Amino acid sequence: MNLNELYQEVILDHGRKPRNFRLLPMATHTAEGHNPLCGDQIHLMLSVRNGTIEEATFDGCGCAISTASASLMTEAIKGQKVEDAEVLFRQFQEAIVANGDTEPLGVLECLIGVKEYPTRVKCATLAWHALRAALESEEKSATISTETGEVIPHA
Amino acid sequence: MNLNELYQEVILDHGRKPRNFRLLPMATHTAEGHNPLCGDQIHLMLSVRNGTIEEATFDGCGCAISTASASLMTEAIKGQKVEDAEVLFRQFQEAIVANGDTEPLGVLECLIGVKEYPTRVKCATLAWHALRAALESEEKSATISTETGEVIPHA
Amino acid sequence: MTALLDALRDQFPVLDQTVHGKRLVYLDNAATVQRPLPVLHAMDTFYRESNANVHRGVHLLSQRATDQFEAARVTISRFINARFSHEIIFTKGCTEAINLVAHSWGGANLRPGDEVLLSHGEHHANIVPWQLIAERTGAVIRPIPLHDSGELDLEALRAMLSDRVKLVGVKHVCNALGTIHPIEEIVRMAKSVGALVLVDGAQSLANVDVDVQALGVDFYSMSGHKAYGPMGVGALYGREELLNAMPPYQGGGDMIRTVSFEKTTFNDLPNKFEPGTPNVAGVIGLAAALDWVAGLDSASIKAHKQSLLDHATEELNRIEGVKIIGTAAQKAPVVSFVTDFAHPHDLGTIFDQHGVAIRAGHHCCMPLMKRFGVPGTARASFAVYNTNQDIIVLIEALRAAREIFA
Amino acid sequence: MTALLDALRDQFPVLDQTVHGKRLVYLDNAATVQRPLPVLHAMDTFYRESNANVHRGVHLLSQRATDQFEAARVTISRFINARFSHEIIFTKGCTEAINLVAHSWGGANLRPGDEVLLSHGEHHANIVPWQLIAERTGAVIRPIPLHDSGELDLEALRAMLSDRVKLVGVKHVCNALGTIHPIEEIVRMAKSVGALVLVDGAQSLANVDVDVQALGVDFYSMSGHKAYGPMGVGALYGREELLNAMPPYQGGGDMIRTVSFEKTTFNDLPNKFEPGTPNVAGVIGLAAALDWVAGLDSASIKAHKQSLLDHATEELNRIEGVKIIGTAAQKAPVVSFVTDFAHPHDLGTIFDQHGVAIRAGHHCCMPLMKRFGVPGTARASFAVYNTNQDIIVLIEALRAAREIFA
Ligand SMILES: Cc1ncc(COP(=O)(O)O)c(C=O)c1O
Ligand SMILES: Cc1ncc(COP(=O)(O)O)c(C=O)c1O
Repeated sequence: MNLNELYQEVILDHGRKPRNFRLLPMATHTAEGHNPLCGDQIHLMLSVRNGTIEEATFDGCGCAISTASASLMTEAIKGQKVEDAEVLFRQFQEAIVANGDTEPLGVLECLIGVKEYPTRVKCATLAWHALRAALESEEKSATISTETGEVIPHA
Repeated sequence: MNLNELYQEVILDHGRKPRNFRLLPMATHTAEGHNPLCGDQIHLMLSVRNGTIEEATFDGCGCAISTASASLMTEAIKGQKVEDAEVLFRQFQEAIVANGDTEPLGVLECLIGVKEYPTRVKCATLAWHALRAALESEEKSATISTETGEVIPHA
Repeated sequence: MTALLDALRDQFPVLDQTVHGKRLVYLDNAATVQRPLPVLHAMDTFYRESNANVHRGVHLLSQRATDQFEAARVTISRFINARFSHEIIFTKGCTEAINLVAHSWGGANLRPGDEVLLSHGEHHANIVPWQLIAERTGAVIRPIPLHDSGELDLEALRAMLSDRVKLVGVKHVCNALGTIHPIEEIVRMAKSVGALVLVDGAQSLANVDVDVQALGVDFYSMSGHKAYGPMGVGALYGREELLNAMPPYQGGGDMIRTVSFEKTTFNDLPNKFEPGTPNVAGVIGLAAALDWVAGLDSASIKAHKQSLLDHATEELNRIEGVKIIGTAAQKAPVVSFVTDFAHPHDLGTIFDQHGVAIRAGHHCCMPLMKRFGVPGTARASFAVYNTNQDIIVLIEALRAAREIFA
Repeated sequence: MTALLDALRDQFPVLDQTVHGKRLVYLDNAATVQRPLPVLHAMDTFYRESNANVHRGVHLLSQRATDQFEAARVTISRFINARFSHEIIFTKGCTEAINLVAHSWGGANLRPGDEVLLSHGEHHANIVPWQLIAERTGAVIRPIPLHDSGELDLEALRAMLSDRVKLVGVKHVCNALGTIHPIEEIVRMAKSVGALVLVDGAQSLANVDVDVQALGVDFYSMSGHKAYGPMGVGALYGREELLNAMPPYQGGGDMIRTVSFEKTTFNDLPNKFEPGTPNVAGVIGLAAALDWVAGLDSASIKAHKQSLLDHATEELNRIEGVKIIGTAAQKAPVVSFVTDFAHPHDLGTIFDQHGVAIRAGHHCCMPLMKRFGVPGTARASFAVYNTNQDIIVLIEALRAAREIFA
C-alpha cells in the first residue's frame, strides 16, 4: 500500500472541506472524543427524534484522517435509524481491525486503508467512538478517549 | 589476607567478652551509632570532667568487629584528654582508609586489617563515629549514622 | 534433573565465576535473582533495533516500541491472571507499587481512626508508606501478630477485624523467613468486614503460582528483579473499579487527557498512573523473564526447590548452636538462621571468603527481627539454578565459621 | 568532521536499518535519543558479572554493585558540578524527579495563597505535579508569559514576582521549540524575592553545559534516556540543605534508619529519597553515557549541531506554507513547524514512509501549543549522529507531503 492509497482524493477532500462541520444548538446527544496522545479532539452533536438521527454535526480539530472520518460518518448517519447507525459503527470497527475481507461499506471504504498504518487507526475511529458514546450515554453528553474507548459520562 | 588475620584472637576475645559493656548513669556525653544497612547499633556513654574522659562505656548489639572495636576503643580512650581522643579518632580513621602505612596504633592495630573487607569497614568505625558525635555535639546526646557520619543532634 | 539443571545454569553467565578464588555460590536470591540470557537479549535487542519512546510517535520505531511495551503488559496480566491488561500499572519496583496504593488509594480513602492492618513481618516497603500516609490522614496502623513459626496468627487477625479496618496488607512470600501466607483465607476474613487486601508479591513470581482473581486480592505489587527480570521495573495489579476510582499518583506526560493552567483532565487506565517515559526496555525484559519462567517445567522446578529447602534445613539443624528462624509448613526456598557462636554479619564475611553469597541483617524487616528477638539473621535463599552442591559448600563455610568463633 | 561522524554513527547500531524500505533517518531525539554501544555494554556487563542488590550485602558481588552504583553517582554529580554526590537522588526519570520536589518540598512548604510560577511552555511533567500539590495545599499556580519567539517574557516575570512566590519552575531547554532559557537571569530574579528555582533539565545533558552551582539553581531534574543513557533512570539534583530539610517522598527499604510500628526514623542523604531496589544497571548505564558524552570533542559537536539547526531552519523557511514555531536566539537543535497544507499528524505518517522519524503532536506541552494557536507541531530534533543528508531527506519528505495535500 502506498501513500496515495491512504490519502485518496475523497479523504483529502473531506479533510480539507469537512461536511457538517458546525455547531448544532438543538443537539439532543453530544460527545467529546479525545486522542490524548496526539491532542486530536472532536465534538460530535446529534439531534435524535423518534429513533432517527435527524442531524449530525461536529467541530474540533484533527488531522486529515480524523476530520475526513468525522465528515464521512456524519454524512453516512444523517437520516438513519439509531439501530442502523449502531450496526454501521460495528461494521466499521470490525473492518478496520480485521485481517481479511468484511462487509462492503460504500464510500466509507476509503477509510479502511488506514489499517495498514497502525498509529493512525485511532484517528479514523475517533469520531465513531464519539458516536457510540453519544448514543449510549444516558446523559446528554459524554467524553470518550481513544485509549480505552470507554465512556465517561459527564458529572 | 586470610580470615584468621581478620578474626585475630584479640578481636574474637573482645567480640565475645566486650569490656566496658554497661550503662553509665552519670554520663555527661552520649551518642547512638547506627548502621542502617545491617541494623548494628551502639550506644556510647562518656563521663568527661575537666577535659578528661574519666569513663567510657557502651551497649547495643553488633557483630564481632563492631563490638570488638567499641570495646577496644573505650579501653583506649579512658583516662585520656578529649584532644588526645580526637587525635586518636583521626589516626584510626586515616589508618582504616589508607593504602600505605600510617601511624602505629598499638593494640588497635588489629582492627586495621578490616580495610581488606570494604563491606566491614563501617562495622569497625561505628563506635568511633559515635565517639566523635558524642564529643562534638553541643547537646548531651547525638545520633550518627555510618552512611554519612553526620551528626544529628537530638531535638 | 541434572542435565536440565546444567542447561539451565548455562543461561546465567554471571554464575560462572570465582570470587576470592572460590566458585561463586549465589544464595542471595531473595535480594535479587540473576537474569537468564533471554532477558539480557530481549533488552539488548530492543535498544539495538526498536528503541524509541512509546505512545506518542507516528513513526515505525515508536510503533514497534509501543507494541512490544503493550504486549508485555498482556504477558504480565496473563501471568497473574488479571482480568484486564489495563489492571497492570508499570512502576519502578515493588516499593513504588505499594507507595502508589498508599498515597493514591490511602490518601483518598483513609479517615481519622480508620485502621490499616499489616502483618508484623512486613517488609519496610509495606510499612513505611502506610506510616507516611497515616500521619497525613489520621489513620492508625496495627501489626497483626505472628506465631513463633513465622505464620500469621489468624485468630488474632480475626479478633482485630472490625468495620474500622479499611485495608489488610500482607506479603505473599516472606523475604526474611520464607513463609508463604494463606492469602485466600486472609482475603476471606478481610472481606467479611469490607476491608481491601493488598498483597506484597515482591517474592512471588519466582516462587509461587499467582492467580489474582482466584486469590481475590484487590492490589498485588510485584518486582521485576526478583522474578528473573531486570532492575528498575515492577508492577502493580489493581482491580479495575478501584484503580478507576483512585486519583492520580504522580503527574506528567501521558497520564493526562488535556492540560491547561485552568484545568487538567486525566487519562484512562493504565496511563493515568504511568506519567513520563516508562522503562520500556525493562518492561520488555520483565516479559521475557516471565516467558522464560513459564517455559520451565514447573512441577520439576518446584520439586527441585523444595528439595533444596529440605536439604538445607536438615543440614543446618544438624549443626550445634544453629537455630533456624521461620519454620512454617509452607515455605519458599529461604532459610534464615542465627547461631550462638557468630553474629550474622560475621558469618556473611566468612561465607563470602568461601565464595558463598548470602545476606546478613534485618532484611528490611526490623519489626520482624524484633519479634523474634534477634538483631538480624543470616539468610540463604535459593533459585532454580542452585544445586545440592551449593548447599554442601554453604555448610562447609558455616563449619569453618564455627571453627573460628567457637 | 565526516570521519568523526562516521565513527560516531558506528556506535549506534539502531541507526543502521531501513524502515519501509528506506534508510532510517531518526529525528525524534527530543523524545528519546539512541544509546551508543558503550552504554549497552556497561549494562550488559553489569548483569553478566556483578549483578547483585546494593547497599545491603556483605558479599563481593553486592560490594561490586554498590561501588559501581555509588561511582555513577559521583560521575553524575561531577557532570553537572554538584557540590556533593549525595545531592544527586536517583529516580526513574525526570518526571519522577519533579514529582518528588512537588510532593516533598511543596507538600511541606506551600501554604494557601503561596504562588508557584511556571513558564507557559512547561512540559506537562512540570505542570501537573504542581497542580496536584496545589490542590492539596491551596497554593496558586501562575503561568509566566512567553514572547512570540518562544523566549520567556522576563519583564512579565519581574512584574509577577512578590513575596508570595515560593518557587519558579522553568525548563532549561524546551523540548517542543528548542528555546534555551536564560537560567542564571531567572535565578537572579527569583532570588530577589526569596523564591526557589526548579529547572527541568530533561533535555539538557545532551544539549547544553550544566553547572548547577554556577547557575545557582535549587533543584535540577534530569532524564537518562534523553542523554544517551537507558530508559527507567533519571536524577534529581537538590541543594543539600533543602534536601536535608525535606520530608521523605516514598517509603520503603534503605530510606530508613530504624523502623518500628511505633516510630520510624529516616536515613541520611541520598538514601532518604531512594527507597527500594534501585535501577542499578540503569544508573551504571547513565554514567557510561555521560562518560561517553564527556569524551566527545565538545566544541566540534556543538558546531555540528548548530549547523544542523541552521541548515534545517533555512531549508524549511524556503518552503512555501511552512512556519517554524520557536525562533529564539538561543536554541537547541530542534525545529518545530506547522504548514498550511497538512496537519502535523499527517506529515508524521508521510515522513515515516520516507524513513524519517519525527514527532507530531503537542509534545506534552498543551498550554504552549495553545499559546501559539496550533493544535500541535511537527518536530524534528537532532543528535550528534545526525547529518546534513538527514535534513535533505526530511525536506524531500516534506515536499512530497506538499505534493499530496496542496
Ligand atoms: C522538557 C521535558 N521535561 C520533562 C520530560 C519528562 O521526562 P521523562 O519522560 O523522561 O520523565 C521531558 C520528556 O518527555 C521533557 O522533554
Ligand atoms: C517482601 C518484599 N517486599 C518488598 C520488597 C521491595 O521490593 P523492591 O526493592 O524491588 O522495590 C522486597 C525486596 O526487597 C521484598 O522482599
